[in-house]
Amino acid sequence: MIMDLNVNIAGVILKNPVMPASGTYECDSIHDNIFSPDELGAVVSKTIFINSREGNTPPRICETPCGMLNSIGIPTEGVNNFIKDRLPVLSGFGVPVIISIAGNSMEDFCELAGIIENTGKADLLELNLSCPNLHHGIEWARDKKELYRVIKKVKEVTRVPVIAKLSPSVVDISEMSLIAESAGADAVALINTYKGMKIDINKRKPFLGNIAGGLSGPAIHPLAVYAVYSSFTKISIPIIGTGGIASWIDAVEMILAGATAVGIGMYNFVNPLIMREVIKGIEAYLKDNNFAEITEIIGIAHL
Amino acid sequence: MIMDLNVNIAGVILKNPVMPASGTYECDSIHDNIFSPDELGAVVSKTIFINSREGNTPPRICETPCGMLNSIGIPTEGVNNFIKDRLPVLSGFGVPVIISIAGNSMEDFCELAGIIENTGKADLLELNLSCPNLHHGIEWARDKKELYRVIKKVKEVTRVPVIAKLSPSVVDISEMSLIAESAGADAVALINTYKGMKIDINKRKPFLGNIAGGLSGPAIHPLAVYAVYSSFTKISIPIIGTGGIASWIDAVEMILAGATAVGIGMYNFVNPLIMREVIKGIEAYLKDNNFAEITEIIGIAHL
Amino acid sequence: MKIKNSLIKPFLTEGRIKTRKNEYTGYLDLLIENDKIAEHAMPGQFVMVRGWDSNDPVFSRPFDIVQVNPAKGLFRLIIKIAGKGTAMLNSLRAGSRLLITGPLGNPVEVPHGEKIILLVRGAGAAAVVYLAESAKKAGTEVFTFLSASTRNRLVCRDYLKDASNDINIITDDGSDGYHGDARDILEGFINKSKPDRIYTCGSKRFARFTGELEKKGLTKGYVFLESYMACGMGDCHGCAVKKRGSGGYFLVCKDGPVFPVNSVELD
Amino acid sequence: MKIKNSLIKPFLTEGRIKTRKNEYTGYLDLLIENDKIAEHAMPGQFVMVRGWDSNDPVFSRPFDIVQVNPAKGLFRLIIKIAGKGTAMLNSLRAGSRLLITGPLGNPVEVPHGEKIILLVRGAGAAAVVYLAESAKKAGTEVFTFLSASTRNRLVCRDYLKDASNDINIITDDGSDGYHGDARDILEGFINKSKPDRIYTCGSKRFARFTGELEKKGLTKGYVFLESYMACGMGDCHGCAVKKRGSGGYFLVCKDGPVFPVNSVELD
Ligand SMILES: Cc1cc2nc3c(=O)[nH]c(=O)nc-3n(C[C@H](O)[C@H](O)[C@H](O)COP(=O)(O)OP(=O)(O)OC[C@H]3O[C@@H](n4cnc5c(N)ncnc54)[C@H](O)[C@@H]3O)c2cc1C
Ligand SMILES: Cc1cc2nc3c(=O)[nH]c(=O)nc-3n(C[C@H](O)[C@H](O)[C@H](O)COP(=O)(O)OP(=O)(O)OC[C@H]3O[C@@H](n4cnc5c(N)ncnc54)[C@H](O)[C@@H]3O)c2cc1C
Ligand SMILES: Cc1cc2nc3c(=O)[nH]c(=O)nc-3n(C[C@H](O)[C@H](O)[C@H](O)COP(=O)(O)O)c2cc1C
Ligand SMILES: Cc1cc2nc3c(=O)[nH]c(=O)nc-3n(C[C@H](O)[C@H](O)[C@H](O)COP(=O)(O)O)c2cc1C
Ligand code: FES
Ligand code: FES
Repeated sequence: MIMDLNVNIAGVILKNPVMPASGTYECDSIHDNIFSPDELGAVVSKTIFINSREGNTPPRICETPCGMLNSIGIPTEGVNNFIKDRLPVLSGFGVPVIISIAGNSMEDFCELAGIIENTGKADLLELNLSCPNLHHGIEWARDKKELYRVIKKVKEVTRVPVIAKLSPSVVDISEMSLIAESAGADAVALINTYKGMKIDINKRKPFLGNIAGGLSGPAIHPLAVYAVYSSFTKISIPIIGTGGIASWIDAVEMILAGATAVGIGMYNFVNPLIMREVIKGIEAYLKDNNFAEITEIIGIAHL
Repeated sequence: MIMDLNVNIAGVILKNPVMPASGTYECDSIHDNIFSPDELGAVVSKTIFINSREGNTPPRICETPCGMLNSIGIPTEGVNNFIKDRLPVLSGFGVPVIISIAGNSMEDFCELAGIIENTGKADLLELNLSCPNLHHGIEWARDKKELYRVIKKVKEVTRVPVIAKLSPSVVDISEMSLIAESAGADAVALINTYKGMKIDINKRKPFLGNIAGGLSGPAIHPLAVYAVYSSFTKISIPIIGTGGIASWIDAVEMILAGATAVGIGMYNFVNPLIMREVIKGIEAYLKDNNFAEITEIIGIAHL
Repeated sequence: MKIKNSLIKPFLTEGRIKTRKNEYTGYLDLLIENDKIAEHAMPGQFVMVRGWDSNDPVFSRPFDIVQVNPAKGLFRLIIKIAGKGTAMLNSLRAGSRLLITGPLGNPVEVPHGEKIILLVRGAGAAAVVYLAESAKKAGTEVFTFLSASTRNRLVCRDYLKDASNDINIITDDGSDGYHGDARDILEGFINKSKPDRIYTCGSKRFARFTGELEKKGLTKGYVFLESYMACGMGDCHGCAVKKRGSGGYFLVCKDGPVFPVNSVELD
Repeated sequence: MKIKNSLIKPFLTEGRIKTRKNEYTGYLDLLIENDKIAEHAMPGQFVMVRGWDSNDPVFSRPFDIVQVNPAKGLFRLIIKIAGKGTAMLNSLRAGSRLLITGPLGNPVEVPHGEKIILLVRGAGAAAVVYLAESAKKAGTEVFTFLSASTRNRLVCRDYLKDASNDINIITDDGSDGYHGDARDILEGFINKSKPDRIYTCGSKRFARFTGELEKKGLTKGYVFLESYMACGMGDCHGCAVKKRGSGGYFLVCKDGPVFPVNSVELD
């Protein structure tokens, strides 16, 4: 029996629910001997800005208990170079392409959305409204009015379906999911990183060059599952569950909680084969538990 | 050279900055062969309510990557039995006693504060405004107005200095610390647990009897350090830094970030000697780095 | 062996693995050097153990004390390889160090000059070996019913054989002993032999059955309970189990781990 | 040994510890069985290694490939016990399995028929052994300056001795070789011998010194850089090091780990 792993995000069919989380997997040929992105449900770009950016001062990463802090600060070549150099690579795998964008203003988001739409190569647009390492990075997803307005505006200027990537650093993320939906978002991605820091006790200074960073990895998995679980009953658009997935079991938890698809972030660094293992593991789980389609299990932990 | 580990929380002198986090250490004689609470900077009661409570349906705990979820739900014998049976034990160690209280209403908090004050045995009162496992547990610390009002009210009815224990599940905890200070709190305890959950993939149901629980342990340490660091510059009352401390290094990080004292929670379960190890470790750190007093290092990661 | 009766507070103590063997499929048999546990542990008690520095897994794992040898400062654990923590323990070689908290929990009162039944399955067998040995020495007749899915999962078989007056083997697949369910042969035996007490561990079905026997007035029943544990000492309130009838909770670590079978809710 | 020149993409592959020894205080010398690394790794490249299932520590650790034996499918790592991850590796016995990603990073171009200096300290010595062996075989004269705080931290001493035309030992405490700072004796040597290149690893002072030598027009300089790494493959952008002058960053794993010494900011 062949399991049906197809999922539908805003009309785009993913052959399986597994994709990288933005900014954690370059889809470069360096992985050729390990894993090919054409096995994925979708490929996801790192977040693109209009102009190029260098990223933050090192050290940019540090290990924490079952997780990591990053203050990468989204280095990017800018949208034009991205379209020229990277987009052809991403769209060469024959799987849906999700382009993540961010900006310093509402206008930036709209302009980028337009530019990306014109390439005709983006199946889905992800709005990164929740990066804790940017000057005005996380504020979009923390302020109800701003969140509503930026999504609404972007939806007005583009027909590419929009995923709103939200921040857990709010009072109740399920309310923010609802606002995203009511503003017209076609899906939400839950969650981005939590702001955290490490201090070097010998230097008596923050360890990261940028003082604080975003926490991700297995440590936050129970928080991401709850974010998905609590949003699932409030909204009817699909959820891309992201946060701390380190095994197929973690991914199945996310789907049972209500995720239609899952994003895998830092664990790509730990185990470059993790995305394949998750795809295979989900398939085996469906088989072992007599489900024919993955859609049968989305959110059933609520029943 | 003998290091001076004394710290001052609202006029109460602690001989060292180490205390248990509320609800994680019973100060029972069962520890007699391991560790005695009289070595601590202070003892802290679990949270007390006016009436007795059973606690939540099991399972109440589960392990997560470098952490745990708990949905204990604060079982308590009620304040009268507490005063009769437990308080004499807590005040028998010759170290300051911190009593943690919570209630379902503003009136409960005030009534409890009065009852506790009348015993004459509480050096500090901790308001648990942030338990994610109670019906109206975390809301106090999530709503700016409620937070202000409850602290203000309690301060009106008691002269025992008040610690406000806050929740990280807010947009910006440093703002909440500031509100607590402006309402009259004498100190803040940062942080309580994060709401999270685990799903049993075989039963396809939430693992915990109460569906969700609070995440604590090493996993959240970088988040707790950041909460302390970001609050330190905004307020001038002392901070009790709590969250994921599993070694003296973690405790020193907290103090460098701005904590005057540290609370140790779940790691008491993992290593029943952790509090002594932290006290000794801090002492050795001061010595090795030529500090005479612990107060010299509070918050110096900001410089 | 002397029957102990003074309860000591738990220690936080280091142990060394003396020998390790994997005699039964998926089980580890550890003989551990540690004077304190060997000297003070009583039947029904357990230890919390870790053998790693890492915080993943973070909790120590609880295991029943299977046998003690105070003279040599040794005690035994039988560990079912269930997940991450037990797999870590299984990867350790002789000579490795363990961090141990214990002895924990309340000892079971050892019956003197009575007739008792032990009804156990799988890893549950580990819980009653020490009780069997002590009871037999106290002049009690011990009848053991040891059940497992198949022959090579009959853990503690030899230990229990030595410690019982008679042992009955039951397997689901008939690969050894009685082919079927222990309960089939037990009720007849009880009607005939009229035991004073029955102790059960390792199966919810057996626990409920034991509760029924007691309700029928056939014998007193006791159950060794397990629960997720963080501290093992009453600090976390995590290991709660619902009291029968009256409401409220017992803590398995502090009030148990052995309970009169009809005092708790067996779900 | 043939000098390789075709760069292969990294593998995710399992290795087995063939032998382990702790010859120098605080260092572990691991000989690992793995065909792929042994066959394809080139001088200057590294591997990311883990030897535990746990997620604490979560990242694999990067180590330079010290020696390879393609015929026997073996390669060597020299590991300084620095913290949790390296302590875990140190606790593993021969026969244990490792998860390895590699070979990673860009090979250094092996100089043919030149004269080169290797200026290394502590664990930094591990980085240049393979280069020394390859260069010597390519007819290059190799002069090594090996520095350490004290005698029993002169790691790779024998490997480097075999692979160099001449080796100079320098210790801070004078317990072996020259008593003092390698830089004292090096400038004179360079003025005299006029080497084509100098490679340095393991000391920021040495790196800055090497930069100065190049600026003075005395020789070309190269530095083996280290950085916190999560992925080792250019995915995380965590291992950034500032470019000199022009602004922007290199990634140590993808653009390095060996850099022309004056192309990067040495803080
Ligand atoms: C008082 C007491 C005494 C005990 N005595 C003994 C004894 O003597 N001998 C003995 O063998 N045992 C005994 N036990 C039980 C023993 O403590 C446990 O078997 C042990 O703690 C398991 O640890 P682990 O790390 O190996 O398994 P865990 O890592 O805790 O995992 C258990 C299982 O959960 C699964 N799992 C993980 N995530 C999920 C998910 N999302 N959904 C569903 N499943 C999931 C894992 O795959 C694994 O199979 C005792 C317990 C108690 C309380
Ligand atoms: C390309 C490359 C090649 C390398 N090659 C080699 C090689 O060949 N050989 C070699 O030995 N090394 C090499 N290294 C370095 C090696 O990777 C590191 O030494 C190793 O990763 C250390 O891991 P660890 O887990 O042991 O230490 P970590 O756990 O990472 O700890 C490092 C130190 O930090 C301390 N620490 C923890 N918390 C704090 C705090 N809050 N404040 C201050 N200090 C703290 C710890 O106590 C410890 O001493 C290389 C590195 C790179 C990038
Ligand atoms: C190194 C690193 C870089 C990241 N870059 C981005 C980014 O460019 N855009 C974005 O939306 N999220 C970014 N994230 C967040 C991840 O996409 C993801 O939401 C988060 O890490 C939680 O998932 P995880 O726990 O699986 O890593 C980054 C995370 C890491 C660790
Ligand atoms: C089992 C358990 C019970 C707790 N009970 C209480 C409580 O009664 N009152 C309270 O204010 N906090 C309670 N907490 C929260 C802790 O006091 C602490 O704020 C939190 O666990 C973070 O610290 P840690 O990471 O060191 O555990 C409890 C935490 C745990 C794990
Ligand atoms: S395990 Fe903590 S109270 Fe029982
Ligand atoms: S270590 Fe990830 S980019 Fe270099």
